[in-house]
Amino acid sequence: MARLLFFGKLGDLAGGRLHERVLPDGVATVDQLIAAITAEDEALGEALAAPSVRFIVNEKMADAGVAISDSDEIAFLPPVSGG
Amino acid sequence: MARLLFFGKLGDLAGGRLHERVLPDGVATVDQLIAAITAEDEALGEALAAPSVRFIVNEKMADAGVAISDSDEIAFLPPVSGG
Amino acid sequence: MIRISDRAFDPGAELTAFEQNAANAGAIVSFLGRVRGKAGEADVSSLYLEHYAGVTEAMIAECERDVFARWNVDDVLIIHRIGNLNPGEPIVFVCVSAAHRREAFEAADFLMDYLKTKATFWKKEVRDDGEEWIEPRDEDYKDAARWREDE
Amino acid sequence: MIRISDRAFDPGAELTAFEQNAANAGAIVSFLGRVRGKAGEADVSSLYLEHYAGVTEAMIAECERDVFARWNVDDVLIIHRIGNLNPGEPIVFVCVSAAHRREAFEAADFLMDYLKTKATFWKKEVRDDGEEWIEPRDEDYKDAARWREDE
Repeated sequence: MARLLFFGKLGDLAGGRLHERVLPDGVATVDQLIAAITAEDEALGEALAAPSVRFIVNEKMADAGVAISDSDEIAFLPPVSGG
Repeated sequence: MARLLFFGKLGDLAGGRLHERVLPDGVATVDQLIAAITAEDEALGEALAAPSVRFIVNEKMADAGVAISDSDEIAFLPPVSGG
Repeated sequence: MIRISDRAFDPGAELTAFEQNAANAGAIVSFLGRVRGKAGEADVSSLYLEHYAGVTEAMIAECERDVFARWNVDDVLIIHRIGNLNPGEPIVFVCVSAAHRREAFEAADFLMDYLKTKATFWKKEVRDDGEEWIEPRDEDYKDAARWREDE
Repeated sequence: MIRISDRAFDPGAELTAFEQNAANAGAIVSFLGRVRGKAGEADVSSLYLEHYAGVTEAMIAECERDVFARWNVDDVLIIHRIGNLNPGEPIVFVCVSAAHRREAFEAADFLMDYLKTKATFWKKEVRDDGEEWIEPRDEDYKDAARWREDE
């Protein structure tokens, strides 16, 4: 199963930071994952598609076109606010 | 008596930070005091005349032409080095 | 050293320990950031902070390596809180030791800009007028951009 | 607050006390300057510091008023040693609290430039190759000049 991580306000919208799930059929990129999530939950999907959201796949910064599979950890990061 | 204060390396040259003394006859300004000291102790006088030495008379910054008398505190300040 | 923890810390004690380890440094700059009790007109009752465990630490470690490459500094300490915090509590503490003060000041300033605008922390304010996930202020982005122009 | 003293102090404890008094400030920057054990190739065995009692305090108080006029800072602490100091001992400790970090950083940096180039302290290094009254480095004067250009 893929590990999906949602931080900050995205975690609130997703109802939890960590979701372990099988990627939906036909989902092979982050972009496609966001589209599939939007079909399930429009508010969350739109928040994930915001230009300010960044992606980390297997602990590396990634763009929306990067290939993903059920063995990956995919993290969605809204604008940060440390310090 | 005037209170003469010599700080830093000037104190070493003067053999002490505080000298209480009657101003020599004819000494009415800082410039004249330096000239009188030079006549007594050339090394100290030359050090006091260096352009980097500043004067404080009665706790206020002063220039070499300022009037002084036996009731004054006259301080000679070489370049500072705090911190 | 980097320490991210959900436990409160004592900045004075941390400075003492850092100072003792940095025996030869002439200059030590520290920055302490604390939870403010006010956000505009609203009262802040608490702050909740989360991070991406493992990834956040690795990214800060890379920033720390940048600092050592860019400035002649001896040692760096970064402590950052996560979890629930009350107003007045320390959130972040950065210490930098160096032979001379300019380097220590600049490196501490740079690290704080990184932590404010790039480190992967997320912070939610719980206020009397509601909850809000905070984003950096425009001023924070401007501060962080100073270092790019320098290069 | 300004404290010039011939007694050793503990920077960590001073930061703790300062922090507790500055309950509402979000940002606290501190600078600690210590006696270095080396001056170039020579070993420093001790440092002797003197000041112009009364006058030095009054001039620093004026600088402190400038800081409050120029930056939006909450509180300032300046501790400066005089007398005989050993390598590693704290000489100077400056703390500034403010709502935001930029002001705290700038004010601390400004105060240190003042203390290094304008405050009336004199410092003699006692080294294995002799004694020397120290003067500011060119770099110190350059640092101090930054604030003039700003105005």
